[in-house]
Amino acid sequence: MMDFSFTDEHEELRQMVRRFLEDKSDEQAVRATMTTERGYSEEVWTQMAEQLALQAMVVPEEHGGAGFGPVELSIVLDEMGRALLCAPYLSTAVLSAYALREAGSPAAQKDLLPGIAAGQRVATVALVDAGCGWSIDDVETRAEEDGAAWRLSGRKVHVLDGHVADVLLVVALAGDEVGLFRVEPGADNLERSLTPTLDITRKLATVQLSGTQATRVDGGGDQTAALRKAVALTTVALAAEQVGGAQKCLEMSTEYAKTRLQFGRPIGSFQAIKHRCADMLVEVEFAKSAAYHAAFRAAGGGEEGEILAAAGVAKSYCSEAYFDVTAETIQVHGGMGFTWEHPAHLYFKRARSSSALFGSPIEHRERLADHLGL
Amino acid sequence: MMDFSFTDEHEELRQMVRRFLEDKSDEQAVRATMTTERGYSEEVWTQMAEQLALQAMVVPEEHGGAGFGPVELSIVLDEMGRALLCAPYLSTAVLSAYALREAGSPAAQKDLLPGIAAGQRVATVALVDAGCGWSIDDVETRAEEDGAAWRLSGRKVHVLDGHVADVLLVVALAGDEVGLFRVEPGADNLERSLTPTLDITRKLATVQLSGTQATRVDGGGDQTAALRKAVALTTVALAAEQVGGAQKCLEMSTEYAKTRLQFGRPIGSFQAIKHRCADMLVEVEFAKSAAYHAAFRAAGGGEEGEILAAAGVAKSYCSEAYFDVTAETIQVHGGMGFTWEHPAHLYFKRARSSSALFGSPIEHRERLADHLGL
Amino acid sequence: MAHVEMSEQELRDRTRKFLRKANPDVVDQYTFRGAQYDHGLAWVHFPEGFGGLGLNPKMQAIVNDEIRHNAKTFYEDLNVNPIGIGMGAPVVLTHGTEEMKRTLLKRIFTGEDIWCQLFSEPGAGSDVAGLSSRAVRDGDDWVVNGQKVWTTLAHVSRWGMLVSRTNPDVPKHLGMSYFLLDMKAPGVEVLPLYQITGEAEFNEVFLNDVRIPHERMLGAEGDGWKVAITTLMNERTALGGGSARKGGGPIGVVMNLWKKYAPSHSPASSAVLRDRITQLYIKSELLRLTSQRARAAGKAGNPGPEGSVGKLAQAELYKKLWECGLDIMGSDALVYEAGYDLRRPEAEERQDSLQYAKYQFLRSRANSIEGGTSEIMRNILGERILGLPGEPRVDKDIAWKDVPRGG
Amino acid sequence: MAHVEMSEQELRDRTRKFLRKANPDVVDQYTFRGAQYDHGLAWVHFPEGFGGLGLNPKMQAIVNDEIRHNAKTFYEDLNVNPIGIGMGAPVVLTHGTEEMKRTLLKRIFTGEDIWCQLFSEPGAGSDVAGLSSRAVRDGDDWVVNGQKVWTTLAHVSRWGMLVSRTNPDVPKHLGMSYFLLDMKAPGVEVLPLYQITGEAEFNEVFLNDVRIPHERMLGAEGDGWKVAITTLMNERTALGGGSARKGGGPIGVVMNLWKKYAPSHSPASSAVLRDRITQLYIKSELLRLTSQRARAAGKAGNPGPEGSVGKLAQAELYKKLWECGLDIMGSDALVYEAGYDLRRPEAEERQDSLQYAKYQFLRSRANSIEGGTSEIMRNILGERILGLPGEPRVDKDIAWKDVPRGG
Repeated sequence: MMDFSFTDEHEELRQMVRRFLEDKSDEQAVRATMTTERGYSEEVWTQMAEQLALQAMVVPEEHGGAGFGPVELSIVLDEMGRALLCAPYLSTAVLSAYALREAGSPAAQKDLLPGIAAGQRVATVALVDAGCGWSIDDVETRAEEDGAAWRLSGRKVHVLDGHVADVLLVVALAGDEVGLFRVEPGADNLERSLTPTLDITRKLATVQLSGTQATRVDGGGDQTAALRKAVALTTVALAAEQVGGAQKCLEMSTEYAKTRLQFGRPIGSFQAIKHRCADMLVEVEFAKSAAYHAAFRAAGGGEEGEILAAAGVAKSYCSEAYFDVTAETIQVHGGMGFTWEHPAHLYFKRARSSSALFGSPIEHRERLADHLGL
Repeated sequence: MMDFSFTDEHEELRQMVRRFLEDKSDEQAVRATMTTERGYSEEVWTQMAEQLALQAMVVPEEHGGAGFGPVELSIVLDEMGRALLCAPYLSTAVLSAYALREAGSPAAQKDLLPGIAAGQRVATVALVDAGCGWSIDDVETRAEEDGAAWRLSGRKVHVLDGHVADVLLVVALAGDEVGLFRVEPGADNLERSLTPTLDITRKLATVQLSGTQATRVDGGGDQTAALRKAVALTTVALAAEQVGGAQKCLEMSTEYAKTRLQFGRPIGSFQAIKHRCADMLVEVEFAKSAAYHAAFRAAGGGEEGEILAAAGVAKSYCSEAYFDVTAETIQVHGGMGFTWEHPAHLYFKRARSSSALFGSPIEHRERLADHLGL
Repeated sequence: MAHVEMSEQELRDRTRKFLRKANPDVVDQYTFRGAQYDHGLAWVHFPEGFGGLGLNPKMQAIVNDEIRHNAKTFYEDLNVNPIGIGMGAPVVLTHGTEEMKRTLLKRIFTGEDIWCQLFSEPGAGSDVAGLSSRAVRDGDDWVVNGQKVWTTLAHVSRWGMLVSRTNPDVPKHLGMSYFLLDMKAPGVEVLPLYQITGEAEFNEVFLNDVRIPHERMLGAEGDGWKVAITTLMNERTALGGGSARKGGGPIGVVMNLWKKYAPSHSPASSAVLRDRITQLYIKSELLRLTSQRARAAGKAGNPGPEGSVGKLAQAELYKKLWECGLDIMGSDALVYEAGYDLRRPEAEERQDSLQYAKYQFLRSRANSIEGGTSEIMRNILGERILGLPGEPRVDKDIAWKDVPRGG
Repeated sequence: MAHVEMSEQELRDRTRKFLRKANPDVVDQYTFRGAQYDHGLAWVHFPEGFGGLGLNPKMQAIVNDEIRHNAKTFYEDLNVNPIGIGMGAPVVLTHGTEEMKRTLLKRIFTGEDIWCQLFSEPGAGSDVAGLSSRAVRDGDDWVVNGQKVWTTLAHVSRWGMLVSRTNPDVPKHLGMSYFLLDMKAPGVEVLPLYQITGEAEFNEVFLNDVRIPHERMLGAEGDGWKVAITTLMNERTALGGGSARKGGGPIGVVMNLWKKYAPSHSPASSAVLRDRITQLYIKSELLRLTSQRARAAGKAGNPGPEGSVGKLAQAELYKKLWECGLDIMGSDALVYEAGYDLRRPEAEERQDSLQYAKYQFLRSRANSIEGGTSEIMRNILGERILGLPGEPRVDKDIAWKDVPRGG
């Protein structure tokens, strides 16, 4: 039986991150940042690295990282989800860090991870091809050898922060091998364009590769398993981000239900609202169990299939719970919850979009069902 | 746009049937009858025929019937569902009458329909083979020609009132033709046994045919289409029965919520109960729309596919609505609703079982989706 | 009002005669509808001289039929002046002075004067009767201060129907009065209220020392709620009822999305989504059929519960429908083509565009809030239809000023 | 109670020594558990002389481990005397006289005296504190009249924990007293209460002029609710928490049903059912993990909301689980092999039988009612965990006799 409880160090980490984000990423800051094209504040990004070294969480110590694991990372993302932080953290410090850790060559790790850990680089992984799914097996972009270098051709979509990343890692097919390649942001025959997103607090880009020159940065051989694991670990972190947002929405709704008076009573004294909040609480508690179980499971290492299964449970359940909770948050707030000036819609859109990232809940359940032999 | 409204004659029919059933099939009568092996009262069955001629509803006039259609029949079943009547009505006056009307030879109709209309016979159709589905295409029982007669071999399950029916109609394969056959209740190599049912207000039987002698009673040729229509018309009637039960449960729940006091208030003044009743009301109203639209559609004749589709909508929606409403009825009644002495569980079991008769809601939706080209 | 006798045929002939004089395909909206008003064909159940003929309201359908048959152009009341025609005109007719009827009714029908309704306030949503904007008598005027919200069309309106508190010392329902507000009067400030889509369909209206002449009060002092409640009813029955066409409306859009995206899903996911869409199709059908039954029952003179059911059922169904629409799109749901520039609503997207479904997905979240939240609708179904007892009331029999309320 | 110091090892040794004297595989239940009691190993947190050693309650686990390791036979408290051990013994220890402790506690632990709890009444379900059975003082006795319901084990019980109203002139919570009822006393009539399954797990208990000596009152007159509430709490936390084993419990049964029936479904139906089962698997897992977190949090001394969440979540989940189980069976769900002869519960069916799932389908309908309805649990979550305000109370500060109530 796995022990779930957080240590005092975990609690300190959480408080430290929360204080930082309450200071640097309050609602006003989020609204100011989300409407910029860059989509994040370089100043806050730098402070995050210099003061808290958050970008270094899962980077190994020999590469200038903190050498923490999925549990600590989940605590950080839980708080970032709560604060709706607008930053290239998921792309850089989670997805790229994991991808390089799992699939990167020693040279590439040595070259790239320190900059990521230090917050000097914004990195991302271009995974999904236009019209394709999120599975590594769905990758279509091709890599052709060209002397010492490679040339990539394909159209990558939904690339996290792909419009600003200075380290652009591309998953592509070299023959029948899945490989990880790096494209220089200034390379010829490279087009990057910002995607207009449903959730404007997280930026996505389209990356057009037309025989674009690239260097191969993986350890050699087929990287399917390594990249699948990197993506699974990323979804575990994303599930924690969803939990943080859901918890915040539950608190907003409860607070509003206590203070909003109609018919001479707080609306939270009406069972219609009270019981809705109780059901939200159940969903949030279940989501916490899912997200943190997956994190502890991943941290504990052990059987690969079990880690992927726990990640699937977390991504599928937390996605739907986060969506339900944000939808109910709008309803509990009534007309106010439907306005632009109230933050409810920002969480609602974040919830809907994070549910589509890295595959839908149905797809995750389908894989889980296979794993369970159903 | 189809006109839905009932005529005054329809209302009179409803009132007449309701008065009869309030008198002959109150809760006490239901409880007394459901525990008998026969499963119905011959006396009430006879009175139903002599005083109201209910068994004659859809029997053509030239065979001693009333020549009514699906709408009038639905009104009757609506009331029977409300009263939880224990009687071989669905088997005799609906399924068998429709089967003979759609698939029976002129001779068989002349021979059998008058007795059905007069309430002198209990008839049923043995459709489902053991381990098979409800579709006509799933039939496995075989009919072999044996001189002038036929011999049937197979195991029929879930045969409505099959343990008492004196007219036993069997759907069987003659070569590659689906035919309708009649087996004498006293025939050799015929075993009929009562099935212990989840819903003891409706009796089912297993019929074992081992080279049992039979006569062919259909009009010749493959009867798949004719029998499919007969079954569809039966499900339309069954949907109305479900509506009647659901409406009655809504009334029971509302009445209880008005009179049951806890914390010094009627429980119906708590939104938890009030809003549950409101949601039950919505389901009941939707179910009425589904059941009566299907009945009017069937009565209006017209395109076969449209009738089958409307029947599928009705059976699938009314089954689930009836189940939800009965489950909520137990919850609204609290501990009392869970006791044997309270009728809630009788409706709950009727709802669950009627949902499985003639195919599950999922199966009906699957056929509907095909029809819609989804 | 006792109805004058006129046969359908007579009304048809009268309409045809009128159409020979005024042709909507030739003259402009104001001219045509002005003439229609003068011929008593605007709202035939109104008295003669005020755009009507004192006929049974049902007979208006005949007039509209004739116009549709004889001209390409047809002006829908809902596009011309929805609130003015739906709520303004009846209120003026019932409670207005002769002069108001003479000067206001025609311009309402032609659309020269757009009207809006100023009921909801930040502190009074579901509990509209708890509103706290104050009107204080000063000589021949009333001086109004307060804030209104969710005011459709306020930014283009000439007149507003305002309910304000004139007596805080009596229970809330008894202390309000109903005013006709000149939206151009000093102290009336209209600001756009942007919503989840970035659009501002609605407005906030701030009232600072706005003076309203006493004769612009409709109904007696303190009768504001009685006057308002009728118009509120109109609003609710206007919502809900689904699509007229089988398989039409939102479910049609979602089914088309499915035809486009089905191949992009795995067989297993397809089967799951397909069953969900089929369930949504069934509910859409039953919403349509239930409101059809409601209308039939209405005609038969015994309106059943089906009507009030529609608003609740449609709000909850449409949210689920558009959620399913986005699930069908898969990753394409990450994209929002239109962006969120804060703006006034523009012409609707084409129904077959992805953007349309995504816009509806966001917009539909308000369905269970606007015009009565789903919670309020469940109260109404439970109490008015099923006859369940109300909650203990803490605000019923005490002076409004003593009822606890937020900021 | 201050805990005596004793090391785990010392307790282990003491248990081993005791087991050498008394072997459960040889002697009968009463003898063995009698000896266990005399050695202070029954409930180690009880004082010496009353079956305990004044240790920390957690240390009981060590004793049970040792017994399990050293003998084949292990008597589960829940099978021996669930209510007596779970609620009776603590109440006697806290509120009983020295004589009660001496004469009752040991027989509770051995199971010689089965106990039951007489709280609920036909008119007092969710609102237990509204109960109306009356106890009137008569000399040294109290004379009790009324009816109790949902009384587990009453038909085999020697003693009942009875709460009855001794003062109707004060608010409901203040007018009850707590009695120890001799179930063999004249005027106590126990009748089986049959339920949806045809079984009678519970009883109705009728009390007609039953005399209880005053010294059998536990706690002071009027303190009945305070005394009872503690035991009620035990009951609720006992429910909920799901299965200890991953994929165990109901979801395991349902998944096995699926393996059996999957081939009988069309590919499309299979995909739909498969997704539903997977969702139920996920929720079962999360119920298990959430109660695990609750226990961890409890150990860590900061019990979070996870605990109270379990009861609500499990009740609603299990209903859905067994509904799905029957959907998996298709037409086989029409059959109920066991029939409904009215009877006392018998040994459970084998988990792999269809009948087991069908029985659970029916039985699970009570999950959201017994031990606190899901509505009450949502109130508790909303008010005690989230801190939302209560409803306006009409029964709080008035005499019980003036509170409206049914029959």
